Amino acid sequence: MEEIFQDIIIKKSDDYIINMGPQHPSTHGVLRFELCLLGETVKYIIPHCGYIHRGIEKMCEKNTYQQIIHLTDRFDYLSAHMNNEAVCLAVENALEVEVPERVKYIRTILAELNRIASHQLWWCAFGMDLGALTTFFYGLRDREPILDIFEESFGSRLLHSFNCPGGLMHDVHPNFQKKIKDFIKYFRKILPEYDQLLTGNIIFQQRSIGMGILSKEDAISYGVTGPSGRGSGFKCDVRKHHPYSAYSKVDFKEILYTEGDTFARYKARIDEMWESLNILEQLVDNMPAGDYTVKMKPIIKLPAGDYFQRVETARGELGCYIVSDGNKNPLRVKFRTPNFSNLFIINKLASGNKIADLVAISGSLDLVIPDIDR
Amino acid sequence: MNIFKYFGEVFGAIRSLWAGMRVTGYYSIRPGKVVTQKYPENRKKLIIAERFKGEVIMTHDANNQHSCNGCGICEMNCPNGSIEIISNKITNAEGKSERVIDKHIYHLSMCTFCSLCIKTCPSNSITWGHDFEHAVFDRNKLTKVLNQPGSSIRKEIKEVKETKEA
Amino acid sequence: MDFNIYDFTSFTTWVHNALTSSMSPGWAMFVELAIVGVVFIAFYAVIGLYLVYAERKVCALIQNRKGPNRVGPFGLLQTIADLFKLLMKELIYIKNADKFLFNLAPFIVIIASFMAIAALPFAKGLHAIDLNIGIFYLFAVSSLGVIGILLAGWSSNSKYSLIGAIRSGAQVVSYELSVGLALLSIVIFSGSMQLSTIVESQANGWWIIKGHIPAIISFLIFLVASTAETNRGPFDLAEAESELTAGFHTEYSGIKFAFFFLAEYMNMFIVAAIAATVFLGGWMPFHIPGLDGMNHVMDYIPPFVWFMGKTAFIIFIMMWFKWTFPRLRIDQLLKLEWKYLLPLNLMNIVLIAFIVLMGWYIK
Amino acid sequence: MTNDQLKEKINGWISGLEFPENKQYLEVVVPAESLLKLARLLRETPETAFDYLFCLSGVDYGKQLGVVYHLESTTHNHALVLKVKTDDRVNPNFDTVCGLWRTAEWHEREIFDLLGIKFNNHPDMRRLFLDDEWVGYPLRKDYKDDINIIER
Amino acid sequence: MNSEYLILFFLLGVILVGGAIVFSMFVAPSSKNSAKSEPYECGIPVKSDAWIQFNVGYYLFAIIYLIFDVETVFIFPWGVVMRDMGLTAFIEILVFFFILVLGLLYAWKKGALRWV
Repeated sequence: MEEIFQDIIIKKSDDYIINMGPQHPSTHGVLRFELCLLGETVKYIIPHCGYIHRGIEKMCEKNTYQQIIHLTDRFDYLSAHMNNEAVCLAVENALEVEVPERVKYIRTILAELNRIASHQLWWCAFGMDLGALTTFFYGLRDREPILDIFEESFGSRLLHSFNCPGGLMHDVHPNFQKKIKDFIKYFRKILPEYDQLLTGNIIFQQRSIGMGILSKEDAISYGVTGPSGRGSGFKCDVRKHHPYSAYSKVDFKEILYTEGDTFARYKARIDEMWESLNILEQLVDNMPAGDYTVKMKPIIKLPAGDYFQRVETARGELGCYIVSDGNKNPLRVKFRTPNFSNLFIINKLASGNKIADLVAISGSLDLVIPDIDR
Repeated sequence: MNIFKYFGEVFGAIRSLWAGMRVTGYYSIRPGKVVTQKYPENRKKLIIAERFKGEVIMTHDANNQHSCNGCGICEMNCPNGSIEIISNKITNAEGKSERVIDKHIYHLSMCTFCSLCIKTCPSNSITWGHDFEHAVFDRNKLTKVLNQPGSSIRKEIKEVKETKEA
Repeated sequence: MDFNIYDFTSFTTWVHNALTSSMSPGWAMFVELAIVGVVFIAFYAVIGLYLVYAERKVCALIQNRKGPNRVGPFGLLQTIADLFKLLMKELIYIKNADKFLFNLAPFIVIIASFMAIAALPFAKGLHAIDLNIGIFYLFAVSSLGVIGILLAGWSSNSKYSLIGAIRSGAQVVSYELSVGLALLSIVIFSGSMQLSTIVESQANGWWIIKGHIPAIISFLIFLVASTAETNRGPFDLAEAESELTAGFHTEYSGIKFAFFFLAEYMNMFIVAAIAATVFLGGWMPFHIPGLDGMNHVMDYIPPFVWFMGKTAFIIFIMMWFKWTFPRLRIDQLLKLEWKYLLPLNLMNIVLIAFIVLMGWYIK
Repeated sequence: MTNDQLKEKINGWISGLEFPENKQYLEVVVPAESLLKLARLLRETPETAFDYLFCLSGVDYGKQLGVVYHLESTTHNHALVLKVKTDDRVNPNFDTVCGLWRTAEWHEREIFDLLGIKFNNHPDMRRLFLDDEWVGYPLRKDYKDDINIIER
Repeated sequence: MNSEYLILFFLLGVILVGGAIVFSMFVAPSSKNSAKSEPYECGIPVKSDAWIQFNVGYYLFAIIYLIFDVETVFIFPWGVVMRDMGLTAFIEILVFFFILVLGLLYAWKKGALRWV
């Protein structure tokens, strides 16, 4: 047990401490890294979180199951749909409700669209972390069609509380399929540009290849999931290993890289965008007709017991753990959010590297701070 | 140190840099690809989706009548307490006492746009409005009264409700 | 009095004669200096402000945006409005900062760029100083700015500034070499360090054409190294905003910050102007021997326009660089200089010496 | 391993454990003193090899406080839920498992922060989200905060 | 004639910066505030002093630079006369560069060019 603690940080009084965050452009929110520097080199990093802790888990205890949904949007706002889905699936499984096929298909399509949008935003923010400011605007530009699809169908672009236990709030817009097909065509043309701009760039490669290597054992032990974990060869794709919604019906690859460095994490996300496009193509034409929801009681009471639902968000594995005592409010809701586990690997990855590498590594982990703090 | 490898690296680097510059160069000479718009000027051309969640509004018809009977389901369903209904009990012409809303208060500042009130409204009296320019100087202005002054409940709705009860 | 826009020598001598004939020599010199001073301050301000505007417009186009478009037609007055805003911003003093050096730093960066701009030949007969060691002078003065940056970063008593300053010290010091050696290649070709002579030597063709491969290599090296020397992206490590928030000028506010900003753009103008002068023939029009018709058309374009056009072209390339590439890390930056640019540069100089020796360039 | 085999295996290590009904996963309720022992055996025995702790949650059951460990094996693809409960609401403490699964270090800090359950031998037992000066443990059912929590 | 102009341009810089700062002092608002005068450190109170002994790596480069920069200064006069002197100058510069490159290679092999 002792040897496992060797990376425990020992502070010294004469350390050159510099605070990165909460007001810093590259921490993507209000996260604070306490860095100890030796010249340009980072000796250790202590992450401090909690600046936007809103007590969502406590709030959930006071709300009914329908009312929880809109809170889940707000921890990982970039994969809002997947967060909603986790709670809905947990409640549906607890009540043993079978949702219509159409709902499953729509949920899967939305999850993949959301994943692409999230990865696009990650891509542009990552480029900006590395100093390539133009990527930021290209990413946002290409994200716009997806947000338009969202807006047309559910009225909001980012936080669409569109799921409800038992199905969806309402049916998707008639233009839904056509717009997605247009988007797939557009984005397949645009994605190679991303490679030319950043992936193939010599400066980018020099800055990412071999930087912040995360071993598979560490990834599992630290619970680093999602593309960050898969960049280290950790087979953690919930969509593949514990399929939910319509994922058992589609044929897709789990992106795995074994290098575990920043570049592998980067490539994993870029490849996931391609893979998501494939999934979308398989689903969008085969959307079955049917009802968009099953009739649920206005007040849902889960039988006493505990329920766990895992979904794959854009950043990794989201676990929704509901303990019910039979009332209309849950006794305890715990969200195992991917970023919470992904954040704390940062000391291991970035200590010993330069400040610039720290920025690149934290960018490649794709941290969303509200997801850490909840 | 292999001299060919050294020059290979240099040329590879230049090629990779040129690939990126081609992309940005392509866009830099095409003003037609500009995606941003001048916002306040393009207000008239804005395409707002019909399902756009701007704010909760209560639909009134030409006679200044709405269909809200003040049942309070939206108030109950709202997770943030952003809806308050103040209703009065009045005695109508037939001598029966009935509930009529006085004020349907909506706190926009607390709304999280979850759609639960609109989805659960039994009489479809509230819906999403498309106004998105919510910025005000005074926080109190975000508290809105949804029923227009002098409005009343639509007759048919009352009748439907009465037949249902019977 | 006959003076034309093709040759300013007659104009300047006319001004000089008019002044000396109407007043005492001391006063004449004073008025002359005052005229030159006013003209250059105005020129400096206009160039600085419109380079900022140009950068914002170019980067907006690259990024599929509109860019500044509110103040004035096409946003042309945007940067002037910004200047007034910055003038009216509070000058914040930092606790425990070294006040004297903190205030001195903006002076140094601006003075360095002013000294450099003095030696540029804008057109035939239109330069303030024509030193016989012009290139050497520019090479020396343009590297003075780094002292300002170092002072700014060090005196702020902020950790981010200090890291930025030290980074920029290592960076500018390294790239200085490549700038010098790249310019040296043209000195070898033309056999002179006087800028006006170098420009005159390109009357029958620019050095980048006459010196073919080695000149192109030096031109590319000069572009890279001078971008690095002016602390511009992808070499903007001193102010790397995603790492050091604003680097060396983190603590500066208001007009003092504006001077660092202005100096950065002026330095960009200066290095672009040097590149235009040395490699692209300065104010010399584009001539192809034999095609007399076209050469005459080219001659109708005033030299000043040629000079500014070439400078603008190089500035555009530098902006294009900046808005395309990710930032280098400090060790890569130094590796690029010491392991790639410097050896290549030395090889290139030997190559040029050999070419000059054999006379294999267009004379 | 199937759930029955796992049950057998665990019973072989520590007898007298409670296996409550759970539709999703095999669930084990462990007494606090044998938690670390069982966790270590589950983690280090090659047949079980539970190397991935995918959720660690603290629960306030009203009277009891408990911690729930969701374990999975990435090699064998089986999952298990460990539960440990205590009646002590004043000074609840369990052994830390962060030597076995590193991710537990911060999950345990979070539980300490929000539920006040201490983990013995934890290398850095401080609050994670809230200030060090914060009074009380917000996720407990009996937590009162008149300023920040508005009851409707 | 040139020296006056050099002084002039020096003064121009001083006038521009000094004038603008003085002008700004009159028009800009000013309020003293202890939080405002803290150096920026992302909103966290600054703990230790910023002025510390810094990594020696930076100075190694400065020293190498110094050597090479002095060499560059020597090469410039050579560059001017290269065309006229011909073969002699070429052979001279080969010898000169040989020594210079030897130094660079030595520094390279010693790892002085590797960032620490």
